[in-house]
Amino acid sequence: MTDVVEHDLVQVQQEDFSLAEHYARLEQLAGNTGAVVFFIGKVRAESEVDPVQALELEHYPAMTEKSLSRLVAEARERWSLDAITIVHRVGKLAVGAQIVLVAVSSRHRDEAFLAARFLMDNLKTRAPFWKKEHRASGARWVAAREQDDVAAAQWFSQ
Amino acid sequence: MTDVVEHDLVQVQQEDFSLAEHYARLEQLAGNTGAVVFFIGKVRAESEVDPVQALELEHYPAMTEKSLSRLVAEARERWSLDAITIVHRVGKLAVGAQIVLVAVSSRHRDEAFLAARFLMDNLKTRAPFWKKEHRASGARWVAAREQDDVAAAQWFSQ
Amino acid sequence: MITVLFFAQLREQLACEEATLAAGSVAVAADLVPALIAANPQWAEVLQSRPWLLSVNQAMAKPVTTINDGDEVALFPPVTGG
Amino acid sequence: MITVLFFAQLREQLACEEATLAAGSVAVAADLVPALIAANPQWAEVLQSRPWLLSVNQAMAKPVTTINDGDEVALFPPVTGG
Repeated sequence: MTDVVEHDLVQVQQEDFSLAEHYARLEQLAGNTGAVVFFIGKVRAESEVDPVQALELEHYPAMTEKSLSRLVAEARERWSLDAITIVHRVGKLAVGAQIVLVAVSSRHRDEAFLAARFLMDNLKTRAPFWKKEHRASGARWVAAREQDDVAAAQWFSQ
Repeated sequence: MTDVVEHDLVQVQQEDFSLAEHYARLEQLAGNTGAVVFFIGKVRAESEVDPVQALELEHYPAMTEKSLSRLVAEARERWSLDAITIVHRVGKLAVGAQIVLVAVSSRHRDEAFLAARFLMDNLKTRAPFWKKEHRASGARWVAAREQDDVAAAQWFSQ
Repeated sequence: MITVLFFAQLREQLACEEATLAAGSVAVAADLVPALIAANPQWAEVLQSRPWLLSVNQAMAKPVTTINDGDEVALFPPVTGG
Repeated sequence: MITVLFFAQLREQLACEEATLAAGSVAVAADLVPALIAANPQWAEVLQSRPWLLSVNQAMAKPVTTINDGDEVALFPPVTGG
């Protein structure tokens, strides 16, 4: 648990997280908040034939919170935001389980939507997490999606 | 309460709503959902001098759910989505109160982010709600923001 | 008969929630404000003070949208929900 | 001494989580893979099979990033979190 600035929270944990609890945290911090955007990423079965049974999430502990805190700082440089939350789980997760939560509150909706999208796009390409899928047919590491690189790069092309 | 398609929910109500309950509804419907985006709009005080004390939301009941259901149908034409929720409150709301919830679940994050943004941008310009601010100095109807028209128009300019 | 509803500041400024117009007094949406003013001259100033949005049977209308006997029409300022 | 960490499929393919290199055997990030292969020839095939990402002291590095004695370096495949 790292308090990036007073109103920000970055957490990497095995345990599940509660959307309601993280919303309550933002509510307490609300200054003149008019907009809150949440993103939740979940484990997909992917296919009916040989579905994913579990996802294993490895990370680089010494680097993970540093990377996420850097993303939070970059978002704060770009937009005027009230509070930011990033929670990312590691370890073995079942299909349907929550993986990641990103929450941003701000005065108007534009900032909250853009910052949440920025954080997710960059988390996917710059934070040291790796996914391994377990299926009946065996286990394999998930390949990085080229689309994710494109999505992240567009934030820096202007 | 209108079920737009089996997985969609459009509600206009005076009562408050629970983010956790609406998330639970989406969880039950999750097919191969990998991404959930929530937007919550709240009543802002706006300024420290003569702050907003309450917001009164008027609507055109016979038209409201029709308009929102049309937006849901348009979002479904544009993106492949798992489930959509729109809840909008009417009546007198205190500062800090929740006004609107939009939730979208989908396979990948791109669709969920875009659809949530589309629904909010168009709700702000095409659904028959009007806000009246109550302050110590008196009451006044909120003027439409030109930015909202621009945000909504960009969805139709391509 | 055509039912005309007013909302928000327009409702307050006219001090009226609902009015009616005789069938045939309007053919398309663009006829509505002139017909309302003809029937209620005291509304002229408010109705001409700015452009109002208009719906016919609970759908946003354009100036050329047809209005038929029995339709529900509404006039209101730009919306500000969300 | 420089600590080198491996993650994900690279960790599995090398069957190694952590290795060390003598101080002075690398000057910049681009030297790391050649130095690892020189010290562990059996790793050549895996280390050369594709480009790996590299961090120095827990920050993403470029080929020109300096590596000093005592640094913690890591090699890993493109990240796939979120």
